Amino acid sequence: MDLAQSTHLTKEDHAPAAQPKLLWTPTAKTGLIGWLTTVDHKKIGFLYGFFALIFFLVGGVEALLIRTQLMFPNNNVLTAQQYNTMFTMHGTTMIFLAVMPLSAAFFNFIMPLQIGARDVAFPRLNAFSLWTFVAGAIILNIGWFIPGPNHGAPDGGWFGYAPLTSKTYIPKHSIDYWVMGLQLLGVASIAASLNFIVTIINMRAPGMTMMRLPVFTWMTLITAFLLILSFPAITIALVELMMDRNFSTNFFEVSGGGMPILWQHLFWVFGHPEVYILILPAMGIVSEILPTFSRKPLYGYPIVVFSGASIGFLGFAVWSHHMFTTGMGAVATAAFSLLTMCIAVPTGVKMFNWIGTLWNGRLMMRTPMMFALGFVWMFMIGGFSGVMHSAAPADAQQQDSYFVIAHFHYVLIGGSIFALLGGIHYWFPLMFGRKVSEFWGKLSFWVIFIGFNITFFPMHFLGLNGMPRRTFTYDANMGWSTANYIATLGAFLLGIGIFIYFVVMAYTFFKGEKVGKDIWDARTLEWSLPNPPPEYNFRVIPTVHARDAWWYEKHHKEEIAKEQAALAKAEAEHGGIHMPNQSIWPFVASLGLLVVGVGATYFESDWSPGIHAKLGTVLVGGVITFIGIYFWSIEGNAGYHLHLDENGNPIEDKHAKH
Amino acid sequence: MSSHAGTIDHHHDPSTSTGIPNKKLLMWAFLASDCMFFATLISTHLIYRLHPPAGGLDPKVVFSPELTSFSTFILLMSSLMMALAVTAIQKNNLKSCRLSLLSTILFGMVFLGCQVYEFNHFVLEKKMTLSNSLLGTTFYTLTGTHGCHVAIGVLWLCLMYVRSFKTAIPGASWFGKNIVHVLVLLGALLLSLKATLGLVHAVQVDGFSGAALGHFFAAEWLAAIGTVAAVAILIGFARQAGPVDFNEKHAIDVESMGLYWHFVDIVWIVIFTAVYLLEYLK
Amino acid sequence: MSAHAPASHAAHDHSHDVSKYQIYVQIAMLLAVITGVEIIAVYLPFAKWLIITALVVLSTVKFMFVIFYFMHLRWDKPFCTILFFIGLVLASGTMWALLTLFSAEASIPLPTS
Amino acid sequence: MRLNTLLLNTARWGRAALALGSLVFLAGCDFNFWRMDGHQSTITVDGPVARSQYDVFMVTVWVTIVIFVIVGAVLAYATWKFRAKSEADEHAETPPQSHGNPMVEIGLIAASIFALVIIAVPTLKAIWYTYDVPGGDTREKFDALQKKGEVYEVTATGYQWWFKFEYPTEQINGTGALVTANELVIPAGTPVRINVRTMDVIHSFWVPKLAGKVDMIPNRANHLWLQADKAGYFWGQCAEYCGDSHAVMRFRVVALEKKEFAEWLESQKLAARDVAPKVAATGAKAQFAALRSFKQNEYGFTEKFAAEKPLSSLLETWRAKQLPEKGEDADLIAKGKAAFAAKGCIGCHAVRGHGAMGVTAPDLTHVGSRTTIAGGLLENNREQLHRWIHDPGAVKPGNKMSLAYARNDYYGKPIDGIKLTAEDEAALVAYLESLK
Ligand code: HEA
Ligand code: HEA
Ligand code: HEC
Ligand code: CUA
Ligand SMILES: [Cu+2]
Repeated sequence: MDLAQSTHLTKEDHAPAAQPKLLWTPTAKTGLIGWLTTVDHKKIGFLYGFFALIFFLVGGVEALLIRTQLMFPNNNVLTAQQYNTMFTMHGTTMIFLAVMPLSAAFFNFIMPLQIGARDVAFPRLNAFSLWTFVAGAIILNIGWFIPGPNHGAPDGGWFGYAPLTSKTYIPKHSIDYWVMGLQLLGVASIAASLNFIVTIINMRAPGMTMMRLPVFTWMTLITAFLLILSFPAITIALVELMMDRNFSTNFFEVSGGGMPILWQHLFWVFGHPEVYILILPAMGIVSEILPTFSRKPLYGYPIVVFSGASIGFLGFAVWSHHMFTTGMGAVATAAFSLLTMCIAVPTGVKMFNWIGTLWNGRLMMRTPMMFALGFVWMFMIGGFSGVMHSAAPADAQQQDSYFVIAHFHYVLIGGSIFALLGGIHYWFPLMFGRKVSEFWGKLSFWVIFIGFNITFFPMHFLGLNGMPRRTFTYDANMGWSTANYIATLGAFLLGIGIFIYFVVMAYTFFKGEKVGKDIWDARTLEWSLPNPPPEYNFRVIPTVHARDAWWYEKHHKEEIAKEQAALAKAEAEHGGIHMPNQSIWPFVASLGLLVVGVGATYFESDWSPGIHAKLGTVLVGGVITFIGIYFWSIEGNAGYHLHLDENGNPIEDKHAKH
Repeated sequence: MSSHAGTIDHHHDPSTSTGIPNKKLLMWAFLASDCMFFATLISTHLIYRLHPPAGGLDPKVVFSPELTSFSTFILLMSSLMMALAVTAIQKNNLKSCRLSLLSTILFGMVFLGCQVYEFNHFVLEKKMTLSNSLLGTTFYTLTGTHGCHVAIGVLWLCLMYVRSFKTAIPGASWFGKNIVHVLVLLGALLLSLKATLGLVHAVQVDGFSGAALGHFFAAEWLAAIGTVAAVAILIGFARQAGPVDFNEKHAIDVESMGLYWHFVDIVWIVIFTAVYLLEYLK
Repeated sequence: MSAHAPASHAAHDHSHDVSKYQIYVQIAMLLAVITGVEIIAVYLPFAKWLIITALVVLSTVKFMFVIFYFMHLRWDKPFCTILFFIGLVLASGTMWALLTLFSAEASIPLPTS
Repeated sequence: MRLNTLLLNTARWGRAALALGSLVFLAGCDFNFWRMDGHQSTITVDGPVARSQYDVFMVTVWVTIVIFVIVGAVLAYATWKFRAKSEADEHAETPPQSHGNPMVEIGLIAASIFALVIIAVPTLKAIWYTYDVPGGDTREKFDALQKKGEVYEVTATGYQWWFKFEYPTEQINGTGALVTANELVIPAGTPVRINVRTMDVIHSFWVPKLAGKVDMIPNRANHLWLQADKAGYFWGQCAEYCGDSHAVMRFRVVALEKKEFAEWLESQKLAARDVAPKVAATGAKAQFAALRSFKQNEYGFTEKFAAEKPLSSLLETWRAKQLPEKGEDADLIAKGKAAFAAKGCIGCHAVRGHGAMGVTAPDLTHVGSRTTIAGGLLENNREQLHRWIHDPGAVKPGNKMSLAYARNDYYGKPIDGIKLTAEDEAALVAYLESLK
C-alpha cells in the first residue's frame, strides 16, 4: 500500500462488549501500580535503563573487587571461591544485566520515536519482556542471599563450560541459578526482539521506507534478528545442562558417552552473535551522534546499513574462533580463522564512514560527541586485538590469557559502554527535558577515558607475558606484578570517573538546566517531539520525505505545517488518538515465570522427597503464568481515545468508553 | 476498523507499513527463531547418533514404526483440520470453524496420547530411560520438546475455542461460564488422553480385533463414559444462542495460531525422517 | 479506511476460498501418501545414499507443501517467506556445520568408554 | 637508589603524578611492565612452535599498527581540522550535506582485504605447521620417526588440580608405563608430541615459551607438539578455568640434552629408594617444633628459587634435586614410610616399590627429585612439604587431598579423616624428601 497514508487510524479500537469486573483496567499513571501496569514504551524503556544502570554498578563493584584481589601477588582479599564467583557474576551481570538491557532501554525509548510510531506493535508483550528480564535478574542474583553450603552465586564462568558445571563438579545450586536466570533472560530477550522486529517492519510512519530508517533503528532491527536467531542455541544448551544436572541425563556426561565439547559449540553458536548483539546498538548510537554533531548526514548510509547486516550474518559463521585451542583439526581451524578475519571488512567500512562523516563537517565538541569519538578510537584498538585473535596460531598463545580480557574490554567498554554512556548524554534532554552540564560531562568523560586505558592497556602485556585469566592469585616472580598494580589503580580511576558520571546524571535528573526541544539541532524524528515526549508521542503521525526526516522538516517548514494540519484534522475526525489500556497481566505472567524459575532451582536436594516440592512450585508458577496469559488474552487489546487541545494536552474524559 | 463493511482482505492489513498483519509477522519471526531451536536439538541428537557410545542401545530394537507412522498421520490430519478452521473463520463460518478447531484439538490429543504411550512403553518394556543411555537422553529430550510444543498448541487451541463463545451482548456476563467451559474442555482432554492410552495399549496387545475393543472397555469404561459426558456438555455449550464476539476480524488470531500448529507439524516431518526412519536403513 | 481495500482484491480472494478446501484436502492426501512411500522406502534394498537422498527430498517436499499451502506462504506477501527462510537457512547451515565439525577426524570421541 | 630517581623524575609532573608514582613504587615495582621476558612470556620464546606462533602474532601487530597509524592520523586530523572553534561557530554555517562516495568505499574495502591477506597467508602456514609433528602426522610415520629417536611422545592428563605425565614408550618391567606428576621432563631439541587427556573437567596444557595451549577435553583425543631449542626449565599453567584452584594448577617442563634425558629416564624407572633404618634407633629428632605458620596463599617459594634467574641456573637447581640429601635421618624416614601406609596416603598415591598403588593422586615414587609440589604451587622443600601435608586445604583451596583430612563442615560438624601428629608430619616429610 502507499505509505503516504496515516497508519494509526485503523488500529482496532473498539472497546470490548462486556468487561467482567475481574478485568480491571488500571489507569494510574504514576505510583507503583502505574509502573507495574504500564505499557508505554517510554516508561518501559526508562525502567530497562534504570535496572541496567543499577546492575552496571553492581557489576562494576564486582570488577573492583576482582582488581583489588589482583593488585598484589598472592593477595588475600578474596578467597578462591569468592573470586571465581566474582568474575562469573561480573561477566554475566555486565553482559546480560547491564549492556543488553541498556541497549533495550534505547530500543524501547528511542526506536518507536525514530520511526514515527505511537508505540511498539505489542505493548503488553513489551511489558512482559521487561518483567521477565527482572525475574531473570532476580534468579541470577538470588544465590548471593541464600546461605548454606548448597547455595551461592553462580561460579562456573560466564560461559559455564560443561562438565565443570555438571552436578559432579559443582553440586551447589549456584549453577542452577545461572541456568534458570539465563533461561528467563532468554525468554525476555526473544519476546522483546520479536516485538521490535514487527514494530520496525510494520509500524513505520508513512514515507519512512526501509532505506530511510535511522541507522540506530536499523541496528535495532539487526540486533533483534541476531537475538531471536542466536538465543535458541543457548536455550537448548541450558536445557540440556539442566537435564544433566537434575534428571541425570547424559548430554555432557562422559561416562554415558556424552561429549562436553558440544556445550562449547552450542554456547558459542549463541556467544559470538551475542557479542555483536552488544556492539551493534552501540554502533547505531554512534551513527546517530556523529552526524548530528558534525551537522552532516551519515557518510555512506546504505553501506553502513549493509555492513551492519553483513556483520550480523557473518557473526553466525565464526563461533569456533573461541575454540581454536580445542583441537578442531587444521581445516576447521583455518576456515574459522579466515571467516573471522572477514568480519574486519564490514566493521572497517563502518569505521571509514564515521570518519567520512566528520570530514568537512562542523564538529560540535559536546559531551556526546566526546564519547562517540572515544568509541571510535577505543573500538578500533579492540577490533585490532580481535584480528590478532583471529589468527589462530597467535591465538593459541592468547586464548584464555589477559590478552583476551584486554581485547574484549576494549570492545565492550571502549565500544558498547562508551557509546551507551554517550547515548544517555545525547538523548537525556529529550527524555527528561534537562541537559547535563558540559563541564561535568566532559570531566567524567576524560576521567573514564584515561582510567579505562590505564586499566586495560597493560592487560595486553600481561596476556602476552603469559598471565592466564580467571586466576585468583599469581606469584611475584612472573613479571606480572607491575602491570596488575597499574591496572588496579586504573580501575579505581575508572570507578571515580563512573562515579562522577552517575552523580552528575542523578543531579541533572532532579536539578539540571531545563532545555527546550531539539537542543542539538538534530536530524531524526524523535527530536521533533517536545521534551519529555507526551505519552502519545506524536500529535500527528509525521509523513517522512527524506532520510534525515526532522532535518528535512526543519528546512521545509511551510510545506510540513500544511501537511500536518490536514492530517491532524483527519485524525480528530476519526475519534482522536488511540491509546492502549494499561494491564497488570504481563506482570502476573512474568511473576509466574519467576516462581517457575525458583522452583526449578531451589528446592531440589534440600527437601526430602525433593522432586515433589520442586515440581509443585514449578506447577504453581506455571498456573500463575497461565492465569496471566489467560486474562491477558481475554482482556483483548482494548484501548481508549485521546483528544488534544492546541497545546497537545489531553482533554478531560480520556477513559470514556465509546 | 470496527465499522468495516464488506469482506476483509486476509492477506493485507492496511494499517501496517508492509500490509502484513502484525500478528502474522510476529508469528513468522517466532517460527524463524524456533527453527534454530529445533536445529540445535536435532543436531544434538544426530551428533550422538553418528558417534554413539560403545554398547549403547540400538534404536531399531526400541522404536515401533507402526505407532510412529500412525501418530505422524494423525498430526498431518490435524494440520488439515487447522487449515480448514482458518478458511472457515475467514469466511465468517463460525460453526465450521469451531468444528475444525475441536477436531484439531482432538487429533492433537491423540498424538500426545500416542507419545505418552510410546514413552511409557519405551521406559517400561524397552528399558530405555532418560538417564540410562545417551539414546534415551537425546530421544526423549527432542521428542519431548516437540511434545511440549504440541501440548502448548492444544492449550492455545482450547483457549481460542472457548474464546469463540465470548458474547457480543453488552453487559451480558459470560466470564463465569467461560471458566466452566475451559474446565470442562480440559477435563475432556485428559479423559480422552486416558482413553487413547487405553485404546493404543489394547491394540498393541490384541491387534485390531474385537478382543482389543473388549479389553479396552473393560479397562477404561470410566474414561470412555467420562469423555462422552464431557463432550455432551461441550455440545450443550456450543448450542448457546446469541451473537458472539468472534468473527472474520479474529481470523488473524486463528491464522497465526494455525501457523504455529503447522510448524509443529513440519518439525515432526523432519523428526520422523531424521530420528525414526533413518534408523531403519540397512 | 474500508474504502481503501480494493474491491477487485476482495473478489479475487473469494475465488480462492471456494477452491481452498479442495486444495487442502488434496494436499493432506498427498502428504499422507508421501509419508507412506517414505516408510516403505527405508526397507527397499537400494544403496544407502540413494535412499537417504530420496528421504531428504521427500521430506523437503512435504515441508514445502505445508509451509506454502497450509501456512499460506504462497498467497502471502513474499516478505513472510523471506523472514522464515532467514531462520530456516541459518538453522540448516548451523546444523550442517555442527554435523561436519563433529565428523571431522580430529573430533571423533575417544574410543574407550 | 631507585626511589630517589623515581621521585625526582615524577616531581616535575606535579603532585598528582608524584603521588601516583610513589604509590606504584610502594608496590615494589617499576614502570617497565612492557618488559616481556617473564617465565611464561609468549614473546621471548624458546622453541620453534612458540616461535612460529610469535611470528604470526608479529605480522598481525605490524599490519594493525600501520592501519592504526593511517586511520588514526586521518581521524585525528579530521577531528582537529573540522572542529567548531566556539559555540557560535558551531552554527556559523551548515556544511555541505554530502552523502558519500562509492569509489572511496570500494577502494578502502579493497585495501582492507589486502591487509587481511597479508595476515591470512602466514596464519594458514602456521596452522598446518603447528598442528602436528613435522613429518609425523600419521601414526605410522610418527612411530617410524620415534624408532629413529627423532621424535618423542608423552601423554599428559589433567586432574583437578594437577597434571599427570605418562611415558608410553618407557615400560617398567611390564607393569606399565613410567608415570610422574607436575614436572614433565622431555628431551631438548626433539619434537615432542603430547597427547592431552583429562580425568575430570576441561583443563588446558600451556607452556608459553614452548607452544601455545591445547585443551584437555573429556572424551576427546587432543594432542599438540612442542620442542625446546635447548636444555632448560620452563613454566606451564592450566589455562582453562577448571574450578576452585584453577589459578594454582601449574606445572614445569624440564628439557634435558638427550644423554641426560636417558639417564633421568633410567633413574625414574627405578622403584622408590629405600633408606635402611639404623639398627639402634635413637628416636626421631623433633625437627618441626617451631613450624612457621603460613597464611593462606602465602608465597610458596624461597627467595633463592623465586628470583628471576636465567634458565640455566634453575636447571641447576633442578639437577641438585636429583641427588639424595646429605645427613638423612634414616629412622625418621622409616617412620614416615610406615605412617604413609598407616595414615591412608597409599589410598591415593603410588610409591612404586613401597606398596603404595593409588592412582587418583600424583605418583610420589620420585617426588623428592622434583623442584615443586602441589601442582607447581610450592617449592619442594622441607617447610613447604610440611605446610602441605599439615593442611593441604589451606594451601590449595578445595583440593582433593584436603577432602581426606579430618575437618569441620559448613555447619561446624566434624568430618572424620586423616589426623596427623607433629611427629607423623615430621616423619612423612623426611620420607617424602627421601624419595629421589
Ligand atoms: C562488543 C563485543 C565484541 C566485538 C565487537 C568483538 C569483535 C571482534 N572479536 Fe571479539 N570477543 C568479545 C567481544 C567482542 N569481540 C568477547 C566478549 C570475547 C571473549 C569471550 C570470552 O572468552 O569470555 C571475544 C573473544 C574473541 C576471540 C576469541 C579469543 C579467545 O578466546 O581465544 C576472537 C578470535 O578470533 C575474537 C575476534 C574478534 C574479531 C575479529 C572482531 C571483529 O569484529 C573486530 C573488527 C574491527 C576492526 C578490525 C577494527 C576496525 C577496522 C578497520 C579500521 C579496518 C581495517 C582493519 C583491518 C583490515 C584489520 N574475539
Ligand atoms: C560489558 C561488559 C563488561 C564491562 C563493562 C566490564 C567492566 C570491567 N571489567 Fe570486566 N569482564 C567482562 C565484561 C565486562 N567487564 C566479562 C564478560 C568478563 C569475563 C568473565 C569470565 O571470565 O567469566 C570480564 C572479566 C574481567 C576481568 C578478568 C577476571 C579474570 O579473568 O580473572 C577483569 C580483571 O581485571 C575485569 C575488569 C573489569 C573492570 C575493571 C571493569 C570496569 O570497567 C568497571 C567500571 C565500573 C565501575 C568501577 C563501577 C563504579 C561504581 C562506583 C564506584 C559506585 C559504587 C556505588 C554504588 C554501588 C552505590 N573484567
Ligand atoms: C584423597 C586422596 C589423597 C590422600 C588420602 C592423600 N593425598 Fe596427597 N595428594 C592428593 C592429590 C589429589 C594431590 C594433588 C593435589 C593438587 O596438587 O591439587 C596430592 C598431592 C600430594 C603431594 C604433592 C605431590 C606433587 O608432586 O605435587 C604430596 C607430597 C602428598 N600429596 C602427600 C600425601 C601424604 C603424605 C598423604 C598422607 C598423609 C597424602 N598425600 C594423602 C590426594 C591424596
Ligand atoms: Cu585446570 Cu584450570
Ligand atoms: Cu567471537
